Order: sequence, then C-alpha cells, then structure tokens
Amino acid sequence: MMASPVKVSQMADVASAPVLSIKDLTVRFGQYEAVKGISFNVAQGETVALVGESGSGKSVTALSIMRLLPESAFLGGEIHLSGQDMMSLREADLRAMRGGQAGMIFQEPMTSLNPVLTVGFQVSEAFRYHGDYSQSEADAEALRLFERVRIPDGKKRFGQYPHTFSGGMRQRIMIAMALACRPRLLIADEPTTALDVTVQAEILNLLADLQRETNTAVLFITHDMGVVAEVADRVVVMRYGKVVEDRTVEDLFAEPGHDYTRQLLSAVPRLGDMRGENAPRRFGSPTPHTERLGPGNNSGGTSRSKPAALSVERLTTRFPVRGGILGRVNGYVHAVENVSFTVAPNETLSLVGESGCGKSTTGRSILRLVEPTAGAVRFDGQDLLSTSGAALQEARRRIQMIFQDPFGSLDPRQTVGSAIAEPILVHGHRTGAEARDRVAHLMERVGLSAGHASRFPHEFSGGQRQRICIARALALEPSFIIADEAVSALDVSIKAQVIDLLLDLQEEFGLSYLFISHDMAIVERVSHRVAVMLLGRIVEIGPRSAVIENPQHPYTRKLLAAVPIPDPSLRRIKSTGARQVDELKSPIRPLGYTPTPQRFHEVTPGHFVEEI
Amino acid sequence: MKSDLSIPTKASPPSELRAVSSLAWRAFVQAFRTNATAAVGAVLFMIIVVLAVAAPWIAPYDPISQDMIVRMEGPSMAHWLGTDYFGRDTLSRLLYGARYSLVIGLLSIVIAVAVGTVIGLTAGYFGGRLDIVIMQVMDVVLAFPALILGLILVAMLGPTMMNIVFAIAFTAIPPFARIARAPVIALREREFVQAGKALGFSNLRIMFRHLLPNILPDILVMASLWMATAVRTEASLAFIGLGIAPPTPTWGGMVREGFENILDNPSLAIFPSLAVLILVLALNLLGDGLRDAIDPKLRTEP
Amino acid sequence: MTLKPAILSSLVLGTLLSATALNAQTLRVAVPGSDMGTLDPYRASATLDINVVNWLFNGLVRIKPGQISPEMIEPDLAESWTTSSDGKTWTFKLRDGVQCQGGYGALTADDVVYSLKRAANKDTSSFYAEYAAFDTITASDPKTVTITLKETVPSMLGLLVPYHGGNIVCQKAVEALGAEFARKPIGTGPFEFVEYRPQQYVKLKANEAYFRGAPKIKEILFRYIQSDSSRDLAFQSGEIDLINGRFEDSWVKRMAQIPNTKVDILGPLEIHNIHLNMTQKPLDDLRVRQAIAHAIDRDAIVKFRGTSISKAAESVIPGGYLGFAPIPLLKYDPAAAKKLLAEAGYPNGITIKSIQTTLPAMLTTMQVVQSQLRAVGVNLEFTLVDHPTFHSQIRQDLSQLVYYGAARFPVADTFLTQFFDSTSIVGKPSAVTNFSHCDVADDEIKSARTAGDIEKQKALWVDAQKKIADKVCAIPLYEMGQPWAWTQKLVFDYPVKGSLNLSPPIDETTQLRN
Amino acid sequence: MTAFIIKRLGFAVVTLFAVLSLVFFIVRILPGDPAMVILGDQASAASIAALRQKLGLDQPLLVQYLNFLVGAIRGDWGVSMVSGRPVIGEVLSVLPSTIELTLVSLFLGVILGVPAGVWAAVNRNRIPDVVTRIVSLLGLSAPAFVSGIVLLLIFAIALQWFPVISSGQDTSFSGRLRDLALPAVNLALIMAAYVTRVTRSAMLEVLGQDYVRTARAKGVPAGVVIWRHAMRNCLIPVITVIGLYLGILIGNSVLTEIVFNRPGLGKLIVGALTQRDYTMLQGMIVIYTLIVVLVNLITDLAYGLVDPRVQYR
Repeated sequence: MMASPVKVSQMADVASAPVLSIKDLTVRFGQYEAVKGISFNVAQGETVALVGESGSGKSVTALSIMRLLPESAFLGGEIHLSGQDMMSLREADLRAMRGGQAGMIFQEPMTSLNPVLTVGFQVSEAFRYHGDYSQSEADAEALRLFERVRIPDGKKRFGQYPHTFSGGMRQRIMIAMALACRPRLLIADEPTTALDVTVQAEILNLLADLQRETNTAVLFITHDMGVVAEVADRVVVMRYGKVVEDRTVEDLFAEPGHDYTRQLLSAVPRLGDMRGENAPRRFGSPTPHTERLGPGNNSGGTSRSKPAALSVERLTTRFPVRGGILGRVNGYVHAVENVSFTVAPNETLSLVGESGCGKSTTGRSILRLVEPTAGAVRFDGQDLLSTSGAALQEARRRIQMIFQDPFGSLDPRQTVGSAIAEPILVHGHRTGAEARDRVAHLMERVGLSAGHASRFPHEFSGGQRQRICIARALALEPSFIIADEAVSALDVSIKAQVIDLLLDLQEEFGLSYLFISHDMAIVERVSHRVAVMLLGRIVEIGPRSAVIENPQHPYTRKLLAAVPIPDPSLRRIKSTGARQVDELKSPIRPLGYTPTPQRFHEVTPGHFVEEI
Repeated sequence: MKSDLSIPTKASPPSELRAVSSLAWRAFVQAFRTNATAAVGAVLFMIIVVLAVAAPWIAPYDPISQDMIVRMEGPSMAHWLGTDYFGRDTLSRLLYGARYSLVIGLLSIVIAVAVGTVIGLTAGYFGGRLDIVIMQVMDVVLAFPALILGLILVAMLGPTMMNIVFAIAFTAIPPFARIARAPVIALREREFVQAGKALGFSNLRIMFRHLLPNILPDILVMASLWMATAVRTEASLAFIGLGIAPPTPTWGGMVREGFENILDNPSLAIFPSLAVLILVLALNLLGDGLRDAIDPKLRTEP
Repeated sequence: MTLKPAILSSLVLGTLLSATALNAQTLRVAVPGSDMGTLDPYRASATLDINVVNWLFNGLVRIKPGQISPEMIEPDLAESWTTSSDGKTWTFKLRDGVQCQGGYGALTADDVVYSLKRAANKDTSSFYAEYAAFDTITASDPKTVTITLKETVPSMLGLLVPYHGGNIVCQKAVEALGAEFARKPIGTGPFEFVEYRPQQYVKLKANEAYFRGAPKIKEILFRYIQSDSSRDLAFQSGEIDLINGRFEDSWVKRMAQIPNTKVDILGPLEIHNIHLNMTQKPLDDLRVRQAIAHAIDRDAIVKFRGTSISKAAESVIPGGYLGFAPIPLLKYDPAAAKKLLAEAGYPNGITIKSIQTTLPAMLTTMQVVQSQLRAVGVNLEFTLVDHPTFHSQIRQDLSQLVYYGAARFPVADTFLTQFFDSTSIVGKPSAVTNFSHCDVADDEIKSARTAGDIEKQKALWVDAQKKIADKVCAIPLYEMGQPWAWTQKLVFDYPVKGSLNLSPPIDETTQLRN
Repeated sequence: MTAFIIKRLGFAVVTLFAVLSLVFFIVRILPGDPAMVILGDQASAASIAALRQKLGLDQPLLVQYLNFLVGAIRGDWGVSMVSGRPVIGEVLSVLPSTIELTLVSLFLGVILGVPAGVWAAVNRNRIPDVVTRIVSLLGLSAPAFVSGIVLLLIFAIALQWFPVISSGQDTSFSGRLRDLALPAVNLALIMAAYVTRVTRSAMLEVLGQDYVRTARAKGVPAGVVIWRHAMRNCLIPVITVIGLYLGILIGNSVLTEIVFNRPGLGKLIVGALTQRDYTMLQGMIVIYTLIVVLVNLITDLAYGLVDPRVQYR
C-alpha cells in the first residue's frame, strides 16, 4: 500500500544529526515576505520553543516545514527533516513524511478535527496511510493511543464525534493523531492557547510525559512566555520574519540578549509580581500618550467608603433547554445563579473563571444584552432590570462595554471614524462637526492618529482595533465600563499597552471597571478586587491581594496553581504519571431544580469564601 | 487563526462615501484585480448594456416592422441573423430585446432582493416565534411551483411587462428571504451587533445600518445568478401561455416564438437562446468574481 | 473491468431498442392538446373530443364518409324515412342487426328516443338549443321513431347526423355507467372504447360486431401531444401514423417532404372574422368600420397563413356551407381607409382596444392585422390574456374588437344565428357569440328558418350576408381547413374531403397496409 | 427524532391550511370560468349560468369556502369540475411518473454535478473550472423546452436511440428506462448546474478549513482528503440546494413533460389552470404543498445523516 522513499536504515545514519534543520528559509506571498531567511535546528529529544507575536512568521515557518502552505507561497532555502530534503520531495513522498516523520498539533482544537468523522476513525486513519495496517489493527493501535493520551473511557468514546468532546479532550485526540506513527518531530502550533488554564496545564504535562517516553523532538510554537518557561529547552525568538535570538531557555530568561526579547519579557505579567501591593500597576510600556505618566503605581485609590457605582444583587440568568414534540422547556442552563457583588466608584472588580463559568453572561446580563431571569442591577439608584425604553438607553450610555474580539466588535463595513461617531450622533449629544472633533480627540486620546478616521477596521492591527473600541466606548462619557476579555486576544506587548491605557483612562475619568478575564496574571495586575466564578456562581470574592495571595476555595487554588510561570527555574511540570483528568461539570439542570443555597464566610475583612 | 495575519491594504476611499457604496465599489475593484473571469464577465455585461442602450442607433431595422416577403429566412447580408415568423429582423429584435430583458431581469430581481432581504433580515434578526411565522409564510409561497405561481399571477393581473416583472419578483422572494436570513442568524451573535446594542442603538439601526451592509455581498452574488433565472422564467411563462404582449421584443418571447418554428428554422430559437446564455454567462462570471473577491477566506493569505 | 464500455453500452442500447414491438394493425394518431375532456357525445365540443366521438357512434342518418355537405346525407342507423307534407312530422325506420358495444344488446327505437331526448335536455346536453323545435319524439314500434316539430327546421336531417346531439347512444349503457359514461362511452360505431390514460392517450379497438362489417384496423391509439415540435418529430420518426397539424403553410410543406406521407386540408372550413363592436365609439360610426375594412389586406394575410391551408374569405360565413354565396366585400385600399377616418373626424387615427388570446395561431394573425392597421393610423392595442380568460371576457362584452375563428354545422343558419342575430348578442341571457351587436339581418335570418322552400331560404341567407357585410358588423379575413398528414400505409376507401367531427373518417373500410 | 417529525408534520398542517385558503381565493379571483370550458364555445349565456348554479359557483365565496373546508377536512377533495373525475384519482394516476422523473433526474443531477463541482473547485480558476462553469451555465440559461427539442433532434431523430414519445406502453424495465432517458437528462441539466455551482463553492470553503489541513498533516492522500474528509462537510449546502431546488425541478418538469409527452403533475396543473378547474387546482396544490413539506423534512433529516452535530428539535 505504501512505499515510503525514506528508509529507516537511512535515518539511523543521521541519528546524530538534527531531526529538523532549517537553513535560510524564506517564504513569500506575492510581494509580501513573511519569513526572511531564518535558520535553526531541532535535535532529537529536544524541545525548541518558537516564540513571537502575530505576524512574526512563526506559524508560516511551521507550515512550511510540512509543506502545507497554499500554492501561492514561494519557498526558498533548505528544510531537512530526518535528513530528507523537504523542498525537493514530490507530493506522494511528502505524504509519507507528513504524519510519518513529523506530526503536527494545531491551535484550534474546535476546528482542527473533522466534525463529521468519528474521532476513532480520524486517529486510526493516521496508521492506515503509514504502514501496513489493516483497519482492525489500526483501530486497535488507535485505541491504545487513546489510553496513552489519557482519554477516559476510550473504548466508548472511540466511536463518537468531535463535538461531544471538550476542548482539552479534542486536543488530546489531536496529540494522539500526531504521535500515532511515532514521528521523530512533533510540531505543536500554539496547542494550548485556546484552552483554559487548568486544561493547559494538563496538556503540557501530557506532552512532557509523551516526549520523555518517545524521545521525540518538539518544535513548540507559542506567544506565551510562561508556557515557554515551562516546556522549552531552547528558545528561538522571531520578529517580522527574522530570528532575533536563539538560546537556551535558562540563558534567555536570565539574560535576554535582544531588546525585543527584553521587551517581550517585561510585558509578561507574572503571577505574584504584585505581592504586597493593593492598587493596580501599569506595565510602563512606552506609548506616545502615556509617557508623561511614566511607569509606576497607579495612584488612584479606590473609594470603598463611597456608595457603590454598581451593585448586582442576586442576579440570575437561565437559558431554557427545549425538547420534545412541542418544544417544551425541559431544563435550564443556569448560566448565572444568584450572583451578588458591588463595584465602587473608580474601582476595578475582576471576574475570573474558566470558559462556561458564566462570567461573560454576567456582564451581558447587567446591560441586558441577555435578559436576566431574576435579581437586580442598581446603577445610579436605578434598577436596570426594571427600566426600559429611554431610561435603559440612558443607562446603556453610562455603562459601556468592550468586547474580546476587537475585529468582531467593529462592523467591518464601517469606517472607524463613523463607528466612533455613531453613538454620539445616535444619542443626539452633538452636531456633526462637534462629533467629528470629538472623534478626533478620542482617537488621539487612545493613541491613534485622528487622520485614520476614514479607514476600515481591517486596516488596523488587533491592538489598534481594541483602542478604537475603547474610544467608541468613551465617546458617550460613561462612568462604568465592562471589559469582557478585552485584552485576551492581543499579543503580550500589545496587551500591556492596552492595559496601561485602560488604567490611565480609569485615573483620568474616574471610571469603574468590571474586568472579565480568565488570565490570572492580568487580573492580578489590574484589579482592586477579584471574584472567582464556577458554574454560574461566585465561590470567592475579596480584595485582590487577599484572593490571590491567600486563596481559600479549592477551585481558586487550582486555578492559580495552573498558571504557567515565566521563569524556567520554577518549572513545575514533571513526570506525574497518569494524572486525573477531570472536566468541568455542566451547568444544565432539569426543570424544577432548586440551587443549593450558598453560604459564605469572611476570611479577612471583605474576603468571602463559599462554605463547602 | 489570528486575523492579524492578513496583509493590511492601503486603500482609503473618501470618507464621504457611505459604507454600502464604497463596499460595492471596493468589491468591484477587488474582483477585477483578483479574478480575470470576473473582468471578462464585467466586460461582457457592459457590452450588452451598451448594445441595449444604443439599439435605436445601431439596429439595422425597426424591430416591429413586418416584411412578409422575407419570412423565416436564415442569415444573409441584408439580415445578419435572419428574419422571424413575421419577416422582422432578428438582429434588431435582439438588440431592442436586450433592453426589455435587462429591465425584466434587473427590476424583478431588485424587487425580490429588496422585499426578500427585509423579510429575511427581520426573521433572522429577531428570531424566535416571529422567525418561525415568517419562514412558514415563505414556505407557503414556496409550496407553489414558481412557474405555476407566476402563471397564476400573470393570468390574474394580465401579461403586461410590469406584471410579469412583479410575478417573477414574487416567486423569487422566498429564496432571497432564506439567503438573507442565514447569514443574519450567524451575524446577530457577532460582537459588533452586541456592541451596537450596548451602545444603545435601535434595532432598526442595527439591522439596516450594520447587518445589511454585511449580508449585501452574498445577496448581490445570488442576485446576479437569479437574473438569469428571471430571463429564463419569462421565456417559460411565454411557453406555457403568458408572455409579454407582442410586438414587444423580449429575449424570452423570442426564444418562445423561435421554438414554435424550430423545425422550420432552428436559428430563430438558437440566436435568442445564445443571447440569454451570454447574458447569463456574464452575470455568473461577475457574480462569482464578486463573491470570490468578497470572501476573505478565499483571498490569498499566508 | 473485462467489458469494454462500448460493448456494454451497445448491449444496453440493443435491449432498449428491441423493446418496442407494436401491433401492426394499430393506427397511431396524434393531436395537439394535453388531455381529453369528455367523450359524452352531448357534452363533447372540443375538437380533440369530437375527434374520438367520431369513430364511436352512429346517427339516424349520416353525411357520406369523407364528405361534409349536408346535401350528401345518406342512411345510417335509419334505413329510410318519410316526411309529412307540412314538414313537421318525420318518421324513421331503423335498420336491423345493430348491436350496442360492450354487450349492451341490440339497438332499438327506444334507444333512439332516449338519445334524442337526452340531446334536447338542457341538463344533459350542451347542444339542447339546436333541438328546441323538437316537439315529441316517440317510438311506435322497436323499429320506428317519429319526431314531430313545433316549426320547420332549415336542415332537419342535419340535426340527426352523428355530430353533437345527433349521436345515438345506448340507453342501458348510459344508465348503467352513470357519470362514468363520459369516460367510458358506448356507441354502435366501428370502434369501441378500451382505455383512457390521462394526459397520454385513448385506446379504441375494432367493433367486430359492427353492422357494416368488422373494421380492418384493429386498434386506434389516440395520443395527446401538446408540443407541436414533438408531435411533428414523433410523426417523422415513424411513431405516429396520422397527425393533426399546425395551421401553418410551413407545416404543410415540411410534412410533404417526409417520404410516403400524404398531407391534406380537411373540411369543413373555419372562417376567421374580426367582429367590431358597433355600439362603442368610435366603431359605432360606419365610416370607421369601413375604414378598418379597407385597411385590411386579406391577400397578405392569406399569404402569411399560407395558401396551402387558407384562402381569402368571400363572405361573413364559411364557403361551402348550405346558403353560402360569395358577396362583394370592401377592397384593400389604405388611401380610402385614411380618407374615411378623416371624414369620420379622426384624421390623426384612432386607438382600439382588443382582448387577445395568447394562443399562438390566433395571436400571430392578429399581429399581422395590427401591423396593417397601424399603416392607416389605427392603433390596435392588445390586452393579452390566456385562452379561458379570453373566452370569458369577450363574452362579457369587454373587447371593442374580437377576432374569432369558427366552424359550425355547415348550414348558413347556424352560423348567422350564433354570430349575427340580435338574440345572440353578448350580454343577453340568450347570448351566444354575437360580439359585434349586429342586428341588421334579423328579419332575413328569421324568415329563412321557416321559409320551407330551399331556394327561398338560400336567397334570404344571401341577403343576410350582404347586409351584414354592408354594415361591416364583421370583417371576414380568411377560411381555413384542418391540416392532417398521414402515412401512405393508411388507405381510405373513398375520397376524403373532410368530416364534421374534424377527424378523418376511420371506419370499417379503412386499411393500414404494411 | 420521531418527536421532531411529528412536530414538523404539525407545522405542515398549518402550512397546508394557509396554502389551501390562498389557492381557493386566488383561483376564484382569476377571470375565466369552468362552466364555459365544460360547455364549449357555442353554449348560450343561460346554459352557462345554469351550469354555474349546478357547480355551486353562484354561491357567495365564503359559503363555497366553508363547504370546501368541510369537505377537505373529511378528506373529500371532490371531483374535477371539468372532467367529473375524482381529483385524488386523477392526481394519483400521474404522480408516479412525476416522482419517477424527478428522482431519476435528481440522481443524474447529483452524480453529474458533484464530481464536476469538486473538479472545478480543486482546479479553481484553471481550465477545468472555466469549462464546468460554462457547461453548467448552459444548463441554467437554456429554457427546458429548447434543450428538450435539441435532445430530441439529436437522440431521437438523428441517432434514433430513444423514442420521441416518452410515455410508451412498454412497461418492461428497459422500456421504462428508454422512455425516461431523455426527459430525465433534460431535467437533470438544470439540477446538475445548480449542484455543480454549490458544490464548487462549498468545496472551496471546506478545503480552507483547519481539519483539512489536519488531514493533510497526517499524510492522508489528496483524493481521500477530498472525498472522505471534505465531501461530507460539503454535503450540507449541497443538500440545502437540492431541497430548495427540488421544488424548482418539479415546477420545471411541466416544460419537460410537455416536450417529451410524459404525463405528470406539471401538465395536470397547467391544464387545470387553463380550464379553470377549481377543484382540480385545489387538489393539485395540496399535493405540491405536501411534496414541499416532505422534501423539507427529508432535507432536515438528511442533515443529520451527514452531520452528527445536528440535533432534531
């Protein structure tokens, strides 16, 4: 069936040679040069982290190793995989290399598996085209792999489809697929970026275990310095298509050789950095309009003593689950269950938790973008849940929201100037000329050139787009901003800049923030207080230092423990053997389910923890 | 996949242009730049439009004057494409017919697009019961075979050009409602719609100012395809009984008349059929090019 | 892969091609139309329906097969008949040995009485009005039928030929079948009904017990083929033996070129007239009507329709009908037309609105008329409607100008009464098809009916035609017969000039040679 | 799933009711008169009026409507006003040939259109793409009656492979196949054109998906990637189009039926319309609505077959 030109015996000869060797690789798309002559090697058993921000060319490099780029890409230079010249191979021979000599894991577990084929089939298929396996043999091999990547109940799940698996499980399946034929190289392209932090830790553990077992070379592509510190032996830093640094991980973190690397490292918040401080702190990243403030403490103190800017009382949001002949409701998703908190003027409350915990729904319920089932949201002495019409629109003017995806939250068919001006005009506050002036002012304020007002969103980078969203939110002079994962999709250095901007604006305008995030390190940086959510409920809430330095709830502890620390000397990933794999429980409850009442006890003043 | 991977382009149209028109214009430019077939389509279509507009000056004969001496003749020097059943010059009738066929095609589709889009937009945006009711009504209309529905409408209203336009438009409304609804259902969950709500925009504003421009490309592409259907439907209506009143030359009517005499002089059916084919070809190439240009997934990217 | 594709496909095709083997004695007929309506002879009026009825039934008398003139009447079911001196009592002697098809027994005088009463009943017959003069119908014995009339009828025997109400049915069959009879007709004719497949065909088989002898053709497959081109192609490919064609010169010529084919135009002739509504402006002015008549070039229209199937009309009723005479009609003279229009006060021309059917054969003629009228400044504006709407709207008096083609029982009276007598004016309860509101010849038409003497009748009918033409109630255009083509394997025993039922007379003598 | 089907059929009843009411009034607003069709053009106005009374057409519309509804609920669709034959029987007698024609041309359209669309997508903007595009447009732009005659001229007259009259009496399998061939091909041309187009664009979209990259990264051969990994994902839009255009196909079948002399629903309904046969029209529309509802249902069920994520609700 298969006739690979790559003989195993040949490989023995090159065993001492690097598994992957890249020399002067260039990749061009038309006029645009994505990769500009890079070189590096990966040796057997070694884990090399390829680090860089969006547009640095790291993903293009990974795809060009497998020769998976579209035909419109022009490749130059040399790529040797197991001694084989990848540039000169024909398609049929390339197929033998793909999966056979190198396996690959991608970032998006949700889209990287074929939704209409069973996971078992997709894994066993890897065997079918590499070696003389019958279907039943391939299935048996695949099932063994399921155990190795620790998919519980593998036999049963073998015949199921990807959509029944969680993100972490899907990534395990991807790993199983990539490692099926014991490739000499594993390319992992941002394999944990889309995962929750606790799941990320599990996957990194798994990868480390498997690598130890098989002595595979790993090329680990990531933008996350914390992950780099956890997994890499050596680090290759890329920027604008070029390698700026190639060193061992210890050296790199101890003594970054390049300005860019230094900048990258300084932009990474480390959990625990803020020990002993109460107020948020800027990163001090250089942006044109914030330089005057310089790095340092955010002097703006909160005012817990004043009446709350926003108070949420027993907020509950449930979505009906329908079924049966008449589409009767036969259950509810308890997305937000009996959540109460207050946010003081000029204060930042962070809402943290993993995907599906209800933190975003909480934010949207406040603005009634989704209709809450019960509870009250008091803002300026008004219950937003019982107002409507003009009063609600006025409240929406005073409370603004910034969304995660800076591209998705801007209308792609509208110029950014028009996007910023639209709310001003709609709410009838100013004339056209005044609005234009205000747009120019706002754009300058968030660090954009006012001259770019006539451009469309896609002409801006992610960070710039998020600045536009911020400008738009500010246009209505709100006093309260809900930031829903507002920096999660941004590169580290950009992330730092945007956070600095948010902190500056808070100080300047006296804003209150509800900061929704899954990233503990960022949360530590920006918050005055922190609330941890699990399955629609708050399980722990209190001053930031109290919650992060003295976590009481087991879930909070687990969450904090899973955060990778960007310091290779503190590496925690060790051989753990078969670790327990647990998935988040579902918040779907049958009809008539009464949530168990929650009881909190106060650990220190203002620090409440759910009693278990 | 990070969207940052795409290459920023430096086109900045004047800010006075409204989003919609600038979008269409950009799509056109894109289509030309990225897609040679789209350019071919556009050129073909322009030629047809120019010929139609110029018909009174370039047509060699009066399209409705009959000459019983030269009935149903094949192509000759005097009549390049021959003459029809009444001795009328086929070429002249084709040239004039282009005007009517373009009007029938364009107008009926414009009506269908306008009504269908509003219906689909409303159903998709509000969802729930309203959606179910609206789409159920659309299903009711779809239950009639389009030709039969058209026939009933034309029989009821009389076969004037406007009525035929209306009948064709009516039969095309449900498909356009569906085409509009599908992307709206996906778009309404997008953050910019949520952002609009958070900014206190009215539903109407979100629907027409933000959603409409985003679904318009899909709709334009379908519209270019359906124009072909409209021209063909006119011919089919004529075939089973009701076309536009003679002596008005329409391509559909000519195909039908030619078909009557196909065994005596096949060219009478062939030439107008070819004209329809070329128009359809032009529109399809244009539509495909438009879509390929608009669809970011198909754009060349790293 | 051992079988080569070519071998495989030829095998498949071979089996396909050998599959059809048809009875050589089957006459395959194709007519334009989508489906059968009814085969109840008292309801059937559509051409497609009477075509079939033609081969199923007999009348008391018949017009000689192949002929259409009422002057060529000969016995059919009746052996002989006598008339009283006042012409009001008719006695018919039936022939022996006539059997109803399908085992419904011998035909008796009672069946004839039942049939004629049925034909004269407005609940069971579409043609009852024609039998209004019938007073009594009685059977004095199983072989004798007596009919008494309220008044004399112009062509009494014409009402008793197997056409419309003159067809004789078998009482037992009608009563046994009830409503089914319309789909399963039982008569005494040369062929009997076998099967009907909607939208496909009616199948008949030879009536072996036919009183004139068993037909030589054993089966008739009467197919409905709507598409003209497909029908012609089916004939061309030899799948059809006898075909009703298009009213087109080109059709006649094209069919004539197919080897071993006979093409003929069968009577009775249809006349195509333009009826002008004399009560509406501007057509109420005689000069305007004359102008329109002068504007029409009859010869050009005939040329357009084709000289092989049509000829210029010579009166307001079709040629060859009893009572027809060529009369002077207004000549084609555009100058005179313009002058008359100017005299009538319309120097800049007029616009006339007309409801037109989309039926191609009719529409194309009117397009020529439209173009001729345009030349003298008469703008004929069409309101195009489908055929049923056309029929309904012209009867509601909605069209200033009505183009209508018709063939009737070939006696002048029928045609004159239905189209030009004031009782038939559309809008009246007694309305038939007098679209022009013509009442100028009422007296002549009425007197002719009771004139008794045939010569006197004829004279009156000629006068009526002249008056109608003088006042331009209608402008005659052309006359046209039924175009048929058949393979030369089909052989008739007598010359075929036409048939009242518009289909060639297939009877016991007709053969299908191999 | 049973619940899903029952629910959908419930909706169908509502649709049916709406369609029927609509049709009832529309056909009666139409000018033209069944009584006149029945009596022919020599009938007097009086006898037409008499027949109208007998048919119940002289009653107020609302009364007629109520009578009709009562009958409809009892399952009594009445008899054809013109021919007097039972509506249901009439419809059922031609239904098989319509279904036969539609299914075969659907099948042909899919087996022609899907590979053509894949071929075009894989060779996007190259010669195969251009060729399939133009050929598929031929199918879209030629009215069915023109393409039908062209097929007849080539295959029935010039080559004599197939008969002109496609409703032969030959009931053997090969005879029926022979009868079906040309009409089915004629109708399939339109379906194939639509299917080609949608397959092309769906395939282009799917080929850009992450999971296709995953499959390639696994070393799966190109053919397997396309036919096993991409194809099933393509099928959803293809099925949608088939469902949407099946109605158009049935509507178009009238032209094909006329040209190829086949009995069928299309011819029947056009006939009923031109004869203003109200009862017949009503019966026909019921059948059409049921077909559309059924097609929609089957389409939705088919989604579940190709896409395991689909849940029936």
